[in-house]
Amino acid sequence: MLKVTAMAVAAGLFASSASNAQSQAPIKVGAVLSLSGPAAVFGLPERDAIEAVVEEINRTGGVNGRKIELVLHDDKTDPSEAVRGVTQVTRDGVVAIVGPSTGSGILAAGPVAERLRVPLLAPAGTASITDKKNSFYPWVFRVAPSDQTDIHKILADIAKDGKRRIGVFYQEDAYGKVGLDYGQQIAKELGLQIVASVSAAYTATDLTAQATQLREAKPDAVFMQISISALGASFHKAARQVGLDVPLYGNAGLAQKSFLDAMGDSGNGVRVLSIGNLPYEPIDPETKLVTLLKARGKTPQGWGELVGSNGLMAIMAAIKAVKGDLSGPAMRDALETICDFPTYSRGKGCFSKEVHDGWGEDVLVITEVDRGRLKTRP
Amino acid sequence: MTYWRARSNTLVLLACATLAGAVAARDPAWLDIAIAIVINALVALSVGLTFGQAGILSAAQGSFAAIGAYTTAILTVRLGWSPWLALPVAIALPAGLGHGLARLVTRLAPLAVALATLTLSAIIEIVLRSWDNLTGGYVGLAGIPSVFAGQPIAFYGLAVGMLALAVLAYENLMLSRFGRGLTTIRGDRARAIADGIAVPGLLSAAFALAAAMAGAGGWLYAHYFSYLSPGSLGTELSISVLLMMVVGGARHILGPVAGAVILGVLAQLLPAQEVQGLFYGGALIVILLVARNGLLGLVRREGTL
Amino acid sequence: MSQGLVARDVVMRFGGVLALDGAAIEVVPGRIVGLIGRNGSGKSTMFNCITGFVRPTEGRIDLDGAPITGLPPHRVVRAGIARTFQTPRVDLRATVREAVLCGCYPLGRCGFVSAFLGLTSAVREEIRLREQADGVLRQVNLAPLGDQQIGKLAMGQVRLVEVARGIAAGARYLLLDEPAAGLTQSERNMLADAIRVVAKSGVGVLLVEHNFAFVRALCETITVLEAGRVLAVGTADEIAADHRVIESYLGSEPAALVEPA
Amino acid sequence: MGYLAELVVRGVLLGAVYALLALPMSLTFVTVGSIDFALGAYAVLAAAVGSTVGGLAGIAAGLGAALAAAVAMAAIFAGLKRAGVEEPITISLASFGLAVAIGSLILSIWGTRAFMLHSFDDVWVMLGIRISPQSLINFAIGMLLLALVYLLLYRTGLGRMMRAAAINPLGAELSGIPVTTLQTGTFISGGLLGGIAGLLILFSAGLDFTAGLSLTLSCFGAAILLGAHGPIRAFLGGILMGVVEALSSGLASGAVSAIVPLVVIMIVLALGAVGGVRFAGDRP
Repeated sequence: MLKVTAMAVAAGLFASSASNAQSQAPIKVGAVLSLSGPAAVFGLPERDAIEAVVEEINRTGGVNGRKIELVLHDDKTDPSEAVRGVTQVTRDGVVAIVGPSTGSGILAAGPVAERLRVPLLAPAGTASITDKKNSFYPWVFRVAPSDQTDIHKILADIAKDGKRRIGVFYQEDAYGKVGLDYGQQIAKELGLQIVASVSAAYTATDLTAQATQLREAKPDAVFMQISISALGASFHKAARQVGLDVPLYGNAGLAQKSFLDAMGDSGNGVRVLSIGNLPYEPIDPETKLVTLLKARGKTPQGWGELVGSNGLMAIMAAIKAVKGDLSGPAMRDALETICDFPTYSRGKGCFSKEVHDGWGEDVLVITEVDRGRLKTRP
Repeated sequence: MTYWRARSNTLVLLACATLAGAVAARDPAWLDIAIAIVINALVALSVGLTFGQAGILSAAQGSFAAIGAYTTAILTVRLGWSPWLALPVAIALPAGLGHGLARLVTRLAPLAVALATLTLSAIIEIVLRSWDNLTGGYVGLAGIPSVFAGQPIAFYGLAVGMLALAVLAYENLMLSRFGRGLTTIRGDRARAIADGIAVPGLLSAAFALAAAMAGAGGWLYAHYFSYLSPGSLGTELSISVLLMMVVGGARHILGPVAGAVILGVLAQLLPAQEVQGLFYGGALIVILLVARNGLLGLVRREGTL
Repeated sequence: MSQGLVARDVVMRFGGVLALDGAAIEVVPGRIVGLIGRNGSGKSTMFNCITGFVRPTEGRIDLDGAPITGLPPHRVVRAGIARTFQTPRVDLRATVREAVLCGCYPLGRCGFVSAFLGLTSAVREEIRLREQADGVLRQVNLAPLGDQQIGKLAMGQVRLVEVARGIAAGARYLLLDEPAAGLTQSERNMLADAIRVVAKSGVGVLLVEHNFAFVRALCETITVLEAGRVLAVGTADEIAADHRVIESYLGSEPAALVEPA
Repeated sequence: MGYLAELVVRGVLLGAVYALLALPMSLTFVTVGSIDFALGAYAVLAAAVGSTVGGLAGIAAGLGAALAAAVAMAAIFAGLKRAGVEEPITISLASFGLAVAIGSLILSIWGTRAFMLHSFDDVWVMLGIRISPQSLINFAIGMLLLALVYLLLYRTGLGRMMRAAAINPLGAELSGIPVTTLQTGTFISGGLLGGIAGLLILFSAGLDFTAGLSLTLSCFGAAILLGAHGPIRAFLGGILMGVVEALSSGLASGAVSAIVPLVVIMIVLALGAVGGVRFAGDRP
C-alpha cells in the first residue's frame, strides 16, 4: 500500500513522457561522500538514501524524461580526497554534486567547485561553509540545518525544562568545538550558565574521568555535542557509573540508531535532537524514504538519509527549473530560485541569492529515548 | 657528463615524470592525481632519507609537511605575502625544527624514536587545531592563494621540478662522504664514530634536509588545494609515506617515489567505499611478500637506483 | 710538549667495579707498543678510555702534549687516533674501496650544504678522497682487491681493510684491538707485515693482544696490565723473562710463549 | 584530595585495559623485534563478533575471530620470513596492511555501529568511589594475564627459549630453538590477548570501527614508554598512561587535556634517554 502511494507521488513529481526518456542521454549527478573514515557514520546513510531515491526516480520515468546517473566518490573523511572527488566527478560530466560530507571537505572543495563551475549541495552544519566572504559562496548550498540552528533548538528545550546550570561534553573535532563555542554564546542569550565543559578524542577508551569532572560541577543537565555513537553511549554509561544523575541532552549528531542500540534499555529518558525521526517515527514524506530504503535492504539509521535525499531532491528541483541546456552554472542559477520543492523530509527547503542555508528549525524535532527507540516529543 | 651519469636517478625521474605528465594532461582528474602523487612523493622522499639511509624511523614527516603548509598559508592569507616569498620560510622552518628534533630523538632506542615522533606529531596537530587565531582551528584556513591557478599542468611542472631538485640533493648527498657516513650510522654507530663522524650532528643535518623536503611538499599542498585543516596533513600522511617508502624500496633513492606512484594509482583503481581497505591492505601485504626489498629491489641492485 | 700518546694514572670505575686503577701507557710515533693482560685485567677498558668510547673517572691522556681526556670519540679520531674493532664492524656488501673511503671522512672540508647542493668544490673533494683511499689501499697491498665485496674476503684481508680504514684519514696513532684473533698463521704474518709498514711510515701503533707470540714478534715495548694496574713494562724479551708476568699471565697459557709469531 | 584520588583510581582501572594490549605488544617486540599494528584490530573484531553473537557463545566467537585474524598475521609473518624479509619495519607495515583490511571488513559487515554490551547494572561504592564491577573485572583479568605471561616467560622452558630467541635469534636457531615457530606463536598469542582486551572494552566503554589503529597506538605508547623490555614494564606503562589520561581529562578539557598525556610521554622518553644511552663501545 505504502509502496503504491510512493510510486504515485514520485510519478506525479517527475511526470514526463516516456518516449523522451528513451531518446535522451541520462543526466549525471555527483555524490562525494565520506564512505570510510570517522564521517562514514553520515556518509553511508547519505549514500544509501541518494541511491534509493535515484533508483526510484529512474523507475518512474526520470526527470524531464531523462534518467539520472549517479557518479559516486568516497572522500574517506579526508579534505584532499574530497577535492579529488569533486574534480573527478565533474570530469565525468555531473551537473551538480551532493557533498562532501564534512565541513572541512566542503571548505577544501569549494575553490575547486568554483573553478570547475559546479554547485555543491552541502550536507554539513559547519557555519563557515556558507559564509558570504568565501569566494566560492555562490557555489555552495547547505541542505542541512546549520550548527547554530541545531544548538539553539536543543538549548531552548533545556531552558524550557527549567534547567539553568549546564555541563557540556563535546568531542575533540570541528563538530564538538563548534558545539562548545556556539553553546556558550547561545546559552547566554537563553539565560543558561555553562558550569563546566569536558572533551574526549573520538577513540577515548574510558570517559569516567570526564563524567566525574562534570559531576563535581553540579550541573542541572548535560549537553552532549557528539556525533560518534560509541562516544555518546560510553559517556552515558560513565555518567551513571560515577553518579552524574542529571538529564542528558544530545545534539543531532547522536540521533543514530547505533547510539540507541549501544545504550540499550538503560538509555531511557535521554533527549536527542534530530532531523526528522526516520528510523522510529517517520511522518508523511519520510515514510516514503523508509520504504525505498527497506526495499533495498537498508535499515534507516538517522538523519543522514534525510539530508542526503534533501541534497538530491534540491538538484532535481533545480534541473526542472533550468531553462535551456543543463550545466553547472545553469544549475547554480536555478538553485537560487527554488523554494518549497518536493523532498522526503519534513520542513521546507528554500534557497535564494541571499540565503544559501536551505533548511531551518522546522526540520528539527526533539526526541526522547524510550526502550531503544526515539519518540518524537510534541 | 660523468656528473650526470652518477646522478641518473634525477634524470630517470624527470623522464618518467614528463612522460606521465604528457599522458595525464589529457584528463584533468588524472592530472590531479598525478599532482597529489608528486606531493606525496616529496614527503615520502624525506622518509627515504631518514629511514632508508640513516635508519631513523620518523613518524613525523607528515607533520613537517603540515608545518610547511601552515607556514605558507599563514604568511599568505594573514600577512598577504606572495607564495614565492613564503617558500623559503616554509622550507626553512621545518628544517630548523627537524634539526632540533633530531638532537632530541636520535639518542633514543629505535622504537622510542618512532613513539617520540608520533607523539610530537600528535602535539603539533593539537596546536594547529587549537590556535584558532593563527591557524583557523578545526575549520582551517581557506582561500590560500593558488599558484598557477587554472593551469594544473604548469603546477604539475612546478611540483615535478621541486621533486627533481629534492632527488638531486638526495643523490648529491649520497655521493659525498656524508652519504657514506649515514649508511655507516644505519649499520653500526660505533663504527661511524670510529670513522670520525659526529653522529648526532650528521643525523641532525640529514633530518633537517628531510624536513625541508617535507616542508616543500606542504608548500605545494597548500598552494594547490588552497585550503588547509588540521586533518589535511599529519599522522595519516606520515604513515602512508612510510608505506610508500617500504613498498617502493627504502634503500633506493627513487624507491619512495615509486611507492608513491604505485599506492597513489592503486587507491584510484581499487573498488571504493567500505571494502576499499580490504583491497588496499591485501595489496600491501602481497607487495611486501613478493618484493622484499621494495618494488625497485626487483629491478635494480641496491645502491644503483 | 713531547711527541707521543701518553696515558697516565687512568682510573675507571663502573659502579662498584674498579676496572682501571692508575694504569698508564705511552705510544711513540713510528713504534709498535703492545698491551697485554689476562681477561678482565683492564686492557679493553684502557683501550676504550684512550679512544674516548668511555670517559675515565680519573687520569690524564695527552696526544702530542695536548690533553684529549674526555673528548667525544669522534673528536679523538679527528685528533689523529684511529682504532679497529676486535670483531670487524663492516658492511659485508660494501667493496673494499668503499670501506676505506668511509675512513677518509675526517679529511673532508666541504660542508653538508655544499654536498647536497652538489657544488663543484664537493665534487672535486670527492675525487680527492677517492685518490687518498686508493693510496692507502696501495700502502697495505690491498689495491688489487679494491672492487671486491668485503663479504667475499678472508678474515685476514678483512682485518687489513680495517687497518686501512683506520689510517685512511692520516691517523698518527693506530690502536688495534686483538687484530690477530681468529687468524691463520699465514694471515697473521701478512697482518704483521702490514702493521710494520704502517709503523715505518711514522704511525705509532698500540696493539692490544691476547696472543703473546704475535705481540712479541711485533712490539718493541710491551705493557702488562693486572687488575687495572701496570704489572710490568719492558722490551719483549724482558717481559718474556719477567717471573711476575709468567706467573700472572703467561703461566696460565704457557703455549703462548713458545708458539712462534 | 578525594577527587584526585578518585581520578587516580579511575586511571588505574582504565590503564589496566591499555596494559592488556601492551602485554602482547611487548611480547611481539621482545621475540620478533617488531610491532604488530593489527593488535587493536583484533580487539575491535572480537568486540564486533562478540556483540553480534551475544552471551557466552559471543565471548567464545569473539576470541575465535580475533585468533583467526592473528593466525592470518602469523601466516603473513611466516611468509615474509620465508621470502627473506628481516627488516622489522616491513613486518610492522604488513601488519598495518592487515589492520586496514580488518577495519574495512568490520565497516562493510557492521557499518558504523557502536559495539557495546552491558554486564552489570549496579555500581559498587568503595572508599566513597563509585566503581562498576566490570572495571574491577578488567583490572583483575589484566593482573591475572600479567602474572601468567610473567610465569611463562621467566619460569618455563618455553619462556627461556622465547627470551633466547629475542636476545640472539641466530644463536638460538643454531642451538636448536625453533625460533620461527616461537615467533609465529607470539603473533597468535597477540590475537588471544588482543581479543580479551576487545571483549573487556565491549563490556565497559564500548568501541567502533575506528578504534583499531588508535588502540594500537595507545598501547604502543604504553609498551614503549618505560622501555620495551618485558611484560611488567609494559603493564606499568599501560597503567601510567591510564592515570595520566584520567588526571588530564578529569582536571582539564579541550586542547589542554589532550596535550598533557602527550607531553608526559615526551618527558618520560627524554628522562629515559638521559640515563639509558651509552655506547657499549665495541666489546661485549
